[in-house]
Amino acid sequence: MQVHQYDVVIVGAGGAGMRAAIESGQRARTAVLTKLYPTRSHTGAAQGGMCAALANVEEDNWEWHTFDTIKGGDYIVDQDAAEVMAKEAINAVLDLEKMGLPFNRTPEGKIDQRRFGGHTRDHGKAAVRRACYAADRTGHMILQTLYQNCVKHNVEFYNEYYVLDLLMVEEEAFREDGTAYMQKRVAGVVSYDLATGELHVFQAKSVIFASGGAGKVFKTTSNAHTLTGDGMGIAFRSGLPLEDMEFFQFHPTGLAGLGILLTEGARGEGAILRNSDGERFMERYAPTIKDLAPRDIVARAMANEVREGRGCGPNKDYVLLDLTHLEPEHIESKLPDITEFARTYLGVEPFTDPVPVYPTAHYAMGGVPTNIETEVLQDNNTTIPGLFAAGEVACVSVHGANRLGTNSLLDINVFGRRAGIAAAEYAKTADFVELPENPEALVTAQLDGLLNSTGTENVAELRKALQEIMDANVQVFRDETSLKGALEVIESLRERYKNVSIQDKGKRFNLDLLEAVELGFLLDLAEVMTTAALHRKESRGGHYREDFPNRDDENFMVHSMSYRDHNATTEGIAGIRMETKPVVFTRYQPMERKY
Amino acid sequence: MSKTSSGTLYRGHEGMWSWVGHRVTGVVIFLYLLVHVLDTALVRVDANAYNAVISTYQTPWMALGETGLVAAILFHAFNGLRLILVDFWKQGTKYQRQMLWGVMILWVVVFAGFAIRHLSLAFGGH
Amino acid sequence: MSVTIPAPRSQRIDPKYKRGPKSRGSFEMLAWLFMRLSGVALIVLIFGHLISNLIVGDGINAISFGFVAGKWADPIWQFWDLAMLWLAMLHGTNGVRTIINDYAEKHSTRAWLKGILYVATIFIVVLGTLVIFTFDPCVAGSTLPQC
Amino acid sequence: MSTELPEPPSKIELKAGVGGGGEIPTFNITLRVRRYLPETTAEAYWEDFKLTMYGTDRVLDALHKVKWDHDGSLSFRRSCAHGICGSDAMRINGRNRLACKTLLKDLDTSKPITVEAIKGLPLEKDLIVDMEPFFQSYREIMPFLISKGHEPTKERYQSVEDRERFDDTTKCILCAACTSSCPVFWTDGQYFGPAAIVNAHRFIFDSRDDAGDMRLEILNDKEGVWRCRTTFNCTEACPRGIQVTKAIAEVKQAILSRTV
Ligand SMILES: Cc1cc2nc3c(=O)[nH]c(=O)nc-3n(C[C@H](O)[C@H](O)[C@H](O)COP(=O)(O)OP(=O)(O)OC[C@H]3O[C@@H](n4cnc5c(N)ncnc54)[C@H](O)[C@@H]3O)c2cc1C
Ligand code: HEM
Ligand code: SF4
Ligand code: F3S
Ligand code: FES
Repeated sequence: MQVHQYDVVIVGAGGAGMRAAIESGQRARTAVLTKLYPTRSHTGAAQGGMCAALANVEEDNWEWHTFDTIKGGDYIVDQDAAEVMAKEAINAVLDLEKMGLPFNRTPEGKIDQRRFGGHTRDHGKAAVRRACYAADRTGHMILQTLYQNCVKHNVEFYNEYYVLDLLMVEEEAFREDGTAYMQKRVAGVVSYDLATGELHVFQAKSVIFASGGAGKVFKTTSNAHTLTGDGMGIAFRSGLPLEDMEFFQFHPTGLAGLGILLTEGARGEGAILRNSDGERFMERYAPTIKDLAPRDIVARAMANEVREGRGCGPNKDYVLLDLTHLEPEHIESKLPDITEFARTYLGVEPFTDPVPVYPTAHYAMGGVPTNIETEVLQDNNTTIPGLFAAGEVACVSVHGANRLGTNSLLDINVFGRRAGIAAAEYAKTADFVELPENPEALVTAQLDGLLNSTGTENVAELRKALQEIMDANVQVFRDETSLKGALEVIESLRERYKNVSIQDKGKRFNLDLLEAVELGFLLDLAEVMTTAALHRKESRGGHYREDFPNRDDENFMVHSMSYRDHNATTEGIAGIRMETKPVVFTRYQPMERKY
Repeated sequence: MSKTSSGTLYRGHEGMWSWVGHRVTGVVIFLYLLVHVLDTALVRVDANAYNAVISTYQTPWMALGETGLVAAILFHAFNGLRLILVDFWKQGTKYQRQMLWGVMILWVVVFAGFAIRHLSLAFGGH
Repeated sequence: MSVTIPAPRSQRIDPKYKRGPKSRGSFEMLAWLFMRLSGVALIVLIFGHLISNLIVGDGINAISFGFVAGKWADPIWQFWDLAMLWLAMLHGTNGVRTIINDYAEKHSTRAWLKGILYVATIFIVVLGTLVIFTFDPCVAGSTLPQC
Repeated sequence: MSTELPEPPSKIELKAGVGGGGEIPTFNITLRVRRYLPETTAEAYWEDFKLTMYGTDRVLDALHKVKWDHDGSLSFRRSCAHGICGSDAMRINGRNRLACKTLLKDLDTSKPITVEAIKGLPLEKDLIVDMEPFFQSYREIMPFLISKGHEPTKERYQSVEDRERFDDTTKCILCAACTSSCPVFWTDGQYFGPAAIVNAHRFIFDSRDDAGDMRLEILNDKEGVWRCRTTFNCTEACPRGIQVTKAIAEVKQAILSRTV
């Protein structure tokens, strides 16, 4: 084991992590630990754009953007956070441009902007061109530009270092009213060097979590194989709450069976959805806007068609995205990526044949709770000195129950930057917290347990079973029965997980071992998501309960906070405590979410 | 020192194989040139000796060798032109493959012409 | 486990991949440019050479001491062959130099091979040049009428 | 949004087989993997796996099948699974490809499909190589925007044409398929390699950048652009369809016109 000391340690080198590193690297000694080479992070997969009210092409302002974000999130958005994000969006985009990001340009040479779902002029009057973009590769360009600037500023990367544990100490402290409580303080992290199999402990004054999403809980997902929610899992195991985990966004058009995303732009350009009868079924679900209805509505309609037997393909498990009535040149110029994906991955020629699609798990709205300074909360009002989180792993919460397209690339830049500055500033005044004795003990025990296990269970098999039950029972439609069914399976899988063994016993590049560790996080998160979903007896945004199809502001206009607690039981699940956190309102009152 | 991957031969495309050809022919021509200058230098020493050496060039076996050498020179020369076009012509990289087919065709035609003439001279004798 | 393996990656880059000091000037660029320019010139020179020696008249069978003497009586052919000698040798030498740089990995092997190459080149170029300039049709064994 | 289109019909006849029912085609393959497990054997060796694969499975799916169902020790990098992260460049049937972008049915499945690590970088385990030298070359060409003068308060302006000038080379995902397919790079590993040049190109031809000269100077090195022998392996290998050799040619020209 080796011990390193840094002022700031950043976990994850996606958009959020590297944006933070650029700030913190110039202010304090910073190390970035990442399980992937930075440029492999999934931020690179984002296509559509990043929005900011630049008003480069038409009238716009950040206040409208704030409103759209709040309404899009079905009013369970913390409005102070949404304001910060919309306001800082403009500089976030300009900063990226100054760092060299090659945005598409208007004829006058300014950053070009385009329309995107849910972004409107003057509180919903009409669609507005707010998304700044670089072809259909906006995320790729952001990731590359941020990495380039990290190279420029000599940021220290520890590539292929898996962070597996967060080191915290607890000390007694007193609130203003005199009550005592246990204050957590961050001491560092424990990481596993993939190349050598050695553990490295990083002692740090500040730690920023920027480890991305958890889409691999589901089978059909647009997320990478490596997005296994490690950050959320580690936080949860360390006794920190997870906020709003029931809200997961399903994007309507993923390539069937694969989940690879086909951007919303396709339907914007006129593509339509059809079922096995060749029927344009969205006419029945949303008679006016049809195929351009919001993501959650379209996704549910698709799932319903399949459920009622009108799915296509050998297993009747997908519907079709039809572009055949469009001009080939038009498709080629506007949607080159779609056509390439369909051709490469399904062997379907979109000019002549409809493309098989099905909703795909896309984005975790929930995560590690933070305030607008990106400080992580250990409960509703107590922050943990030195611990920060930003990006998809965090929940500030700007996305509420449903994230608007292009708001996530914005989120990672705005809050990534804030986290970098805050962490470095904190490190300037703070002292190191002493490492606990045997800081690596927990991880060693876990890894040795897996390496020496003589069990009979297979990691891939368990993961498959988990993903399948999550797709079947916790996807766009949920009700008490399906959720309870899922929980039952998850519990049995957790039991079986204790008995897994792995084949690779070596120290070098032992990905077999790490897949087993990742499965542990997935199981924990699946349990939390499902329990939280069971607990929220209403429908809101991405969370749709068939047994409670309406939004219930009276009882559920609150964030959910799930804690690991061995003495508690929630919805019959031992070990989870469910609390709530009030939503922050500034100036927008909840209204019905109508488009 | 850590090792790099061995394993199969890389299956490149036309570009790679034409480069291999260019390199091999370049070396062959170079080696021939060294010898050729030496034998020609005999003209400075002794006319009979030069004639004796040159007459070995006129035997059928050497004629075949000469033919091979000319084949190498022709390929190297035409492909060299292609490379120059790849470097300096704006569309060069786009049409490199077509140009390689052009090189091959030109090569076959010119070489056939040469071979017929040369071999008939060499084998036809006086 | 008996095999000991060096720790991979972690900032440690195999010396094989460590680039030496930056080269000064633009030698490689000039060499590259020379390959192209001399290539074009060589096409004319070599094709002319081949045609006059192997194609026209009796071709290979006509070549003899007298043939050479006849050619070099003309200063144009003298210049032609001189240019061809120099350009081909420099072109070929530079070509082989790059090949040595590519495949000889050890510094000392590289130095040796290149040393041999340069010595050979200088020898051949000097020899060839002397032969062309000091050519004497009446060298020993000559049967030419003018002698 | 853009063009007004006639309303598509609410119902169409689907081609047979599209609507539903039918079978997913399956086929058998032999996956021949170049294994290297330095902790157990000193030498690399070939291992065959017989697998049954489905419809649109890719080489990556076959590798996953081996890892998940047969031999967990088989190691390879991958993440996004759709060709945008650049993790899984490898030699498939002798040529560099991304495993996640290579459909099995596009390969000749009657013969074994060979899979081996990319060439020219230190081999660590199975299909994993040390990428550090590759990234080192990338870092050496100063891959970031450098501009003189004052930071503008708003964005810098750039015309649509100026933006288009370097569009092709912005697509690079640093997968190393190009560099590790280059015969010159295989020789001694000192050559900067096509990927580094591509990324230099991206900045040299960006109208907002002021350090083009410095990058040209760097690439005028003995290990720089002049080592490229235009073998086009890089262009053929690039999964993003970047015209790599063309970019290299453009950098050569830029160096020439700068010095001459
Ligand atoms: C296909 C697709 C398209 C999208 N399109 C858009 C769009 O158009 N607009 C938009 O706004 N948003 C879009 N999104 C969402 C957005 O891209 C992501 O939410 C965002 O990029 C997340 O960034 P991040 O920095 O939080 O995480 P990531 O980019 O996922 O990075 C996570 C980082 O954490 C590291 N890491 C993870 N676990 C560990 C560990 N245990 N130890 C060490 N390191 C670890 C990883 O190595 C990685 O570097 C899209 C998402 C997808 C999947
Ligand atoms: C006939 C006209 C010729 C032309 C047009 C020509 C053209 C070229 C060009 C353009 C190159 C550079 C290739 C590169 O940089 O990738 C080259 C390389 C080379 N040439 Fe020639 N050449 C000719 C004749 C010769 C002759 C007569 C010799 C031998 C003496 C020769 C030997 C070589 C060698 C050894 C190389 C190096 C090959 C390599 O690096 O792969 N060439 N030639
Ligand atoms: S140029 Fe192409 S092949 Fe080379 S690293 Fe970039 S994406 Fe990969
Ligand atoms: S493969 Fe290598 S030789 Fe040049 S054209 Fe590409 S860099
Ligand atoms: S897995 Fe990302 S490129 Fe293949």
